[in-house]
Amino acid sequence: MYQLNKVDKKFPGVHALKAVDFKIGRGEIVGLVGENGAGKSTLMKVIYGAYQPDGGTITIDGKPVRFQNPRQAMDHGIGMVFQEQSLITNLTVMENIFLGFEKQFVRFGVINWAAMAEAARHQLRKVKLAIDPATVTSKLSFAQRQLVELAKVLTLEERIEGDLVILLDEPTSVLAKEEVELLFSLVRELTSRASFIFVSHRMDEVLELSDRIYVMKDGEVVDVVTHDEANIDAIQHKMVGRDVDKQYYREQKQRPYDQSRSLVRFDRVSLAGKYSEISFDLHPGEVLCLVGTEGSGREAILRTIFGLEKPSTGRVEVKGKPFDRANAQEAVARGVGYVPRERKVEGIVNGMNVYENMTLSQMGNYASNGVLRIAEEKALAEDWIKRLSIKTPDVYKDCGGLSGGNQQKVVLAKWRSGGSDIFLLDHPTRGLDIGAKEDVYDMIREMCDDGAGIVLVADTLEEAIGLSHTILVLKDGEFQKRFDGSPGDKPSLYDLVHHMI
Amino acid sequence: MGSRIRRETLVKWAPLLVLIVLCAFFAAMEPRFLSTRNFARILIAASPALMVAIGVTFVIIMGSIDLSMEGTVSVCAVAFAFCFLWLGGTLASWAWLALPVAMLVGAALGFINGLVHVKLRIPSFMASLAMGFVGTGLAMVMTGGDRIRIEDELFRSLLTERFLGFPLMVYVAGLFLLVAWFIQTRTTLGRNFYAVGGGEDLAIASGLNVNRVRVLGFTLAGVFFSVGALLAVGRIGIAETATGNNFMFLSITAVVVGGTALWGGLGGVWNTLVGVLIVFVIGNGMVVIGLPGYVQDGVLGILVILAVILSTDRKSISFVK
Amino acid sequence: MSTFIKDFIEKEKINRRNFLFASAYGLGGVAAMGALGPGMARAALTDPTIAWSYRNRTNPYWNEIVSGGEAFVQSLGMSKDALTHLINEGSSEKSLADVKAILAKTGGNLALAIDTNDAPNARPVVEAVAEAGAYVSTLWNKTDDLHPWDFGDNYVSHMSWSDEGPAEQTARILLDAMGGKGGVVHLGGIASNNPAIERLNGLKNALKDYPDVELLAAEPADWDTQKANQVMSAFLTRYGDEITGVHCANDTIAYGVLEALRAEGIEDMPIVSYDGNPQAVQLVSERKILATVFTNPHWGGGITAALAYHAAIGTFKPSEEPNAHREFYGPTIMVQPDDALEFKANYLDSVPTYDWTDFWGPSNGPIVYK
Amino acid sequence: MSLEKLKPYFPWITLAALVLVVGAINPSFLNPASLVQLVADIVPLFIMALGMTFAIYIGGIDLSMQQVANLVTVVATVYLVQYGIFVSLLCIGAGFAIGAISGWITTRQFVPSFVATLAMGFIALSGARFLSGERALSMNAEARDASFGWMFGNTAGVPHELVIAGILLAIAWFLQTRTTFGRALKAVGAGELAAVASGLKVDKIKILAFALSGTFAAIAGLMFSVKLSGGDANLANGFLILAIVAVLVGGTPLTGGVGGVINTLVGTLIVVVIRSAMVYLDVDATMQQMIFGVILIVAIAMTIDRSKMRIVK
Repeated sequence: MYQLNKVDKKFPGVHALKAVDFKIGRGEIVGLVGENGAGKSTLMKVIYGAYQPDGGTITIDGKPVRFQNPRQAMDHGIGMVFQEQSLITNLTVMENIFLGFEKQFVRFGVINWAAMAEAARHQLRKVKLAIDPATVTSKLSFAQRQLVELAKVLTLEERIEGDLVILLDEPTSVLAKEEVELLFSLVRELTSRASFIFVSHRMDEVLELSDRIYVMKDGEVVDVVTHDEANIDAIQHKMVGRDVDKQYYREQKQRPYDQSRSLVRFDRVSLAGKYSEISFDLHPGEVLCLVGTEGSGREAILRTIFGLEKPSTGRVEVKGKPFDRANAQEAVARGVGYVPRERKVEGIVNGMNVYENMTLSQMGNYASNGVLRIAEEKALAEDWIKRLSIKTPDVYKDCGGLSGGNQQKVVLAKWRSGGSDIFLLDHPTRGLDIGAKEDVYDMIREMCDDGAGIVLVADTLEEAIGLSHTILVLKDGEFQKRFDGSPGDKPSLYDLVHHMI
Repeated sequence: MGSRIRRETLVKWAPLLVLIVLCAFFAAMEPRFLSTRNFARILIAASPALMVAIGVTFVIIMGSIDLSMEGTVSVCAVAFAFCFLWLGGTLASWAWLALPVAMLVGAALGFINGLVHVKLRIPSFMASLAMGFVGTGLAMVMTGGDRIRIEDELFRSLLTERFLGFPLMVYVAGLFLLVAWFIQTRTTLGRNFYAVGGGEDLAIASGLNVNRVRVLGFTLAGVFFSVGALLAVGRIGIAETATGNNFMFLSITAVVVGGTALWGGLGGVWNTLVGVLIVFVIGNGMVVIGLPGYVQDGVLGILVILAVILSTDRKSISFVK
Repeated sequence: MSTFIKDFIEKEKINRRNFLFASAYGLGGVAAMGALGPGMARAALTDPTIAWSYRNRTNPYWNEIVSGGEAFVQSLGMSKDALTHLINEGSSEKSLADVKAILAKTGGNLALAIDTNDAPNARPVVEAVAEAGAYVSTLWNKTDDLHPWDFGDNYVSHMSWSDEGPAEQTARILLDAMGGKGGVVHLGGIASNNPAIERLNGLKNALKDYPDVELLAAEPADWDTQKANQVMSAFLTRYGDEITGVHCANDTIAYGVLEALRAEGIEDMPIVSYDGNPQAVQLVSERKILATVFTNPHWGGGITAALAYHAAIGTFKPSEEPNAHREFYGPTIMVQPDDALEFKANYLDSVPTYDWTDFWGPSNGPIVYK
Repeated sequence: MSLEKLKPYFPWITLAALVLVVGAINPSFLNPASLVQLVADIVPLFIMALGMTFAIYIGGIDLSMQQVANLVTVVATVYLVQYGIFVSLLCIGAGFAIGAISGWITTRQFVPSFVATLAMGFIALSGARFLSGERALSMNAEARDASFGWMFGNTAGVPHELVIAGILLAIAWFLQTRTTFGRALKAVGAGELAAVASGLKVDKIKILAFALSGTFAAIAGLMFSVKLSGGDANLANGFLILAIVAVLVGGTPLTGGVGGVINTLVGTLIVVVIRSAMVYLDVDATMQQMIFGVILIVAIAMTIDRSKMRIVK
């Protein structure tokens, strides 16, 4: 029904899409996978009208169409659920759902709120969300917002004749496992009304949900596989053009840690409303993984170690003594490095170049009496660019212009070069392609070998299991269970999930 | 959760509380403060500023800022005066047409302001600041520096005719306040201001024509500036280049004091009403209780800071610039 | 009361006579210089640019000043566009920068009339002009330690007005109208401006003779109509019926006061003001204002430019003039209801044609420092 | 050279174009001596714009600068005889303190700098009016010449004001580009959250930035006061808007983290050239403000680098 024929898109210096053929049938769920830079996002933008192709044609039911903007694509039944939360948080749910399409409720210039609320309730029923449409969006949970987004796209159903194509861009990235299941069952149900294009970095989810999977590499579709014949290894091979090592998580490099010393000690620590009575020790060379759903207290623990939150009771020791005044400066001075989930907002400074970002947390080491030794900074940056093979033309490149993986490497280089030996990694591989992920895993092992302790909040459970020496399972801020993760003796997915929910 | 909701409620009503506390304080210091006649005086002084502040409120809700009000008010006042006198000089003649003409002039200036901002992609702070220069300059060119008196008794009845102790201009301002409230809550445009202020790129992704909303926002602000200009002329009976003086900092201070966030998406016209009243009650109260002139600026500064601190939800924002 | 005006016109007539002498002297001066050759004439300029630097165009007072400057330029047979305007918008910094710019542009071939916006700004302006060899006459603002005779010929003259006396006279008119009892409020100019201080002092001096009148309050209204309107409103709240008279530092303030009273339905409050703007004179004739003081800004604006110009072209040599001709007070005329219409007809409706070489005729004696 | 590469030089190109246009119409504008004089005269404005750069560079604004300068003119005039040259310390201390308080109110009390600094300005104005006794004061000429005579005059044809401006510019430039403080400013302006997460003392840096803008305002006020040999509560009026305009035209946008003190130098020069061009080109007095506004729009449209701005607000 919806079809792309030999679609081409070029940007200055980049051939982003090379004669891509793509089609999706009525009620079908099509997966789209590929490494970062493979052309997935360009393809999606062409589909929902943000980009116009340079060559090739787009047809719907055989009729050629051309979209100048997303609005026109919507008018043809193509909607997009964005990766980043795309709801405007200061508006009510119903306003978000009908944003840009309020006209239907307007009589003589006046909005009929009752009518809009009724229509919104109708949409929310489609996604099985029982909330008051007049609720302000900021009061909703992330999962609820994701569903509202879906409901918003589903308004297309009423608005246009014909079939719907809905793009789901990384819809699960902020969802916990059970919420993902909920979303998937919903999507399957909705195939009676719409087709879906599903884009995700989580290969297992793509495999689980999709009827067919398009594999992209270097702007081309390199393979199309059906649900039944799909195989993770084969797809990953196609994506990266090489075998993905069985030892993806570098388990062979996992060494026992030094039990004699403690880097971070939590002794019955509580933070009101976030977590309670948490105790653990982080040792040199250890990867300690906090596992739990969104809101289980994982992030709050990281933020406590970094001095951004002050615990209400209990004792936190970093390198043997508690903070005098809990703040980030003191944590950094004690050798704590924080790799935040919001890489572009908290990790790097968009607008500063590579060396400026690398020394940001440790300017004191590159300054005499407050005067910077810029030559040394550059030397440091060049050194780490080589060591981590960061892809950047030079040290003067604005970090905002680097790819996600390279940005993450800059963040890690910042802390490692500054001599940090306690790392707080919050979703360190989020949004990275496989190659970049593997680089991060390598780095984690290296850091352990150097005697650093790592507290990890992983992107997936597999990652958590694969990487960690120790796993703490949390639920609603309460400690549930501790697992030991020595190589060959790792807990199973089921073990963890059992305690999480 | 309970404490959070209570704090939210407190923060939401803080500006009004500040206003009440201020009134109570001034009344305690000087009982005559608390009289209908004095409130009428405060409202007369506040009415033009309220109109200007409401205009800029819409722009601030969008996350932009409009600093062109001084120029726009002057041009509208002068254009109104010329047109009014030319058409007969009394509302009983065709000269009433000068009222819509002035509003059209305001709309046109706001429209140009919006176009400069959106089409030339100049941040609104700079675009509107420069447009303010243009406006003041234009008023100067139009008048050559002269003042134009509007003596028409019918027009001046805005000030001289009273109903329930308040002059007509207060009711006119109240009417336009309701119009603004209506626009804010019941029209697509009003809601779209909040959408743009809440997340511009998200609004674009939802298919909203953000540039159009922006230009319309500045145009609407221009219309309210012109209403402010009309009331200012009604109050003094003089239209001149200086009619717009002092409105810029005054109106933006009032908007912020009322609890509308400068980063957009929050607040509204009722907040602005409270903010304008706070500023004018302070101004009136300080003279009424007889503070020396040189202290008044400083006290105003301190009270403004306090009012903003009280009406800010510190927990919900990570930083402020 | 029209004696004020009669006196003034009388004075003018006498001055006309003086003017004949003056112009004869002027012509003689030019001729003499011609005879003395270029060596002497170098001190003078030929065909200098004539400029007026002032605060803004939104105040009728400055418009009158400028109209005088233009009238003077026209009297030289040039179009009125020949007068260069420098507007400082209330910024001393811009005032000085503009002067420097025009000095550079003209290479010092300049006759400048200026109000420097703020008293401290006068010294750097005068110094810059003197250094460039141009000629300047100042109006209103200068510090007391700055004198034209310290700069040879280049700082030609300074004219100001002693407002204390006239303000005291208007105050007496006001206090008499109040029946010598009750309460009076004063709305002043920008507090640090000299005229604002003097005008308030005038009121205070008069009050000494009226023990039954209380000065309820004095607040600055910054020469601004809207601000005056607000301050008067607040006064009405604070003092209510206690206020039986209003003393305004200038006409623009009085307009705001009148409107504040009008909003309250008060029509018969005795008010006096200052400056003698046309609108105010009209209001005086309608007895809405009891008195205002006309300072003849048209003449002031013209003569200040004329002094600078004629000194520049060598019509007279400032350093040979007595100090009384280099620092002097401008004329003041009291305008009251009975003579307001007559005054208006003579001075405002048809602006008298002044003789711009009668430099000191209508002036009001040398400036006295306290 | 591509357009991309030229972008950082747009302010310079705009300046050069303006100078050439004015010079072509009225060649006397290009007289070197008068150009030097022209530049020397705007030094107080430039110093104020330099200070404003710090506030805008971190994404804020400082509207108190004009009133700080007003206060300083009064302080300098009143206490000159008593303290001699050390009155400068008093002035600078006052500017620093007022700026720091503004910064504290902004960062710790979450009052937007637009309002916080405006209100602090009112407080400074009150102080100036009180201290001056609501009069225009003039400096004791001997004390002025003894303590601050060195500020003005020429050495080898170079006005001393220019030397002072040059030194301050060098200090500001050094602070911005070569010190940890300057780097931290950039980080705060471009990505405040990342700066927090890197362990920078963000609040302290912001407060210092406002304190610096206050300090520069005080220096500007002091110079202006000495130049005019007096002080009153309105003396520095007219500086504020021009200083903001100078910073913005130079290409330091209000979003922060971009631009810097060199941009401000260019911006100030552009503003001054536009302003004096009005005099040189005999622009009708009533038209000047309107034309200034229009040229400003054109200048800003040409100078700002939009590539760093994701959204234009």
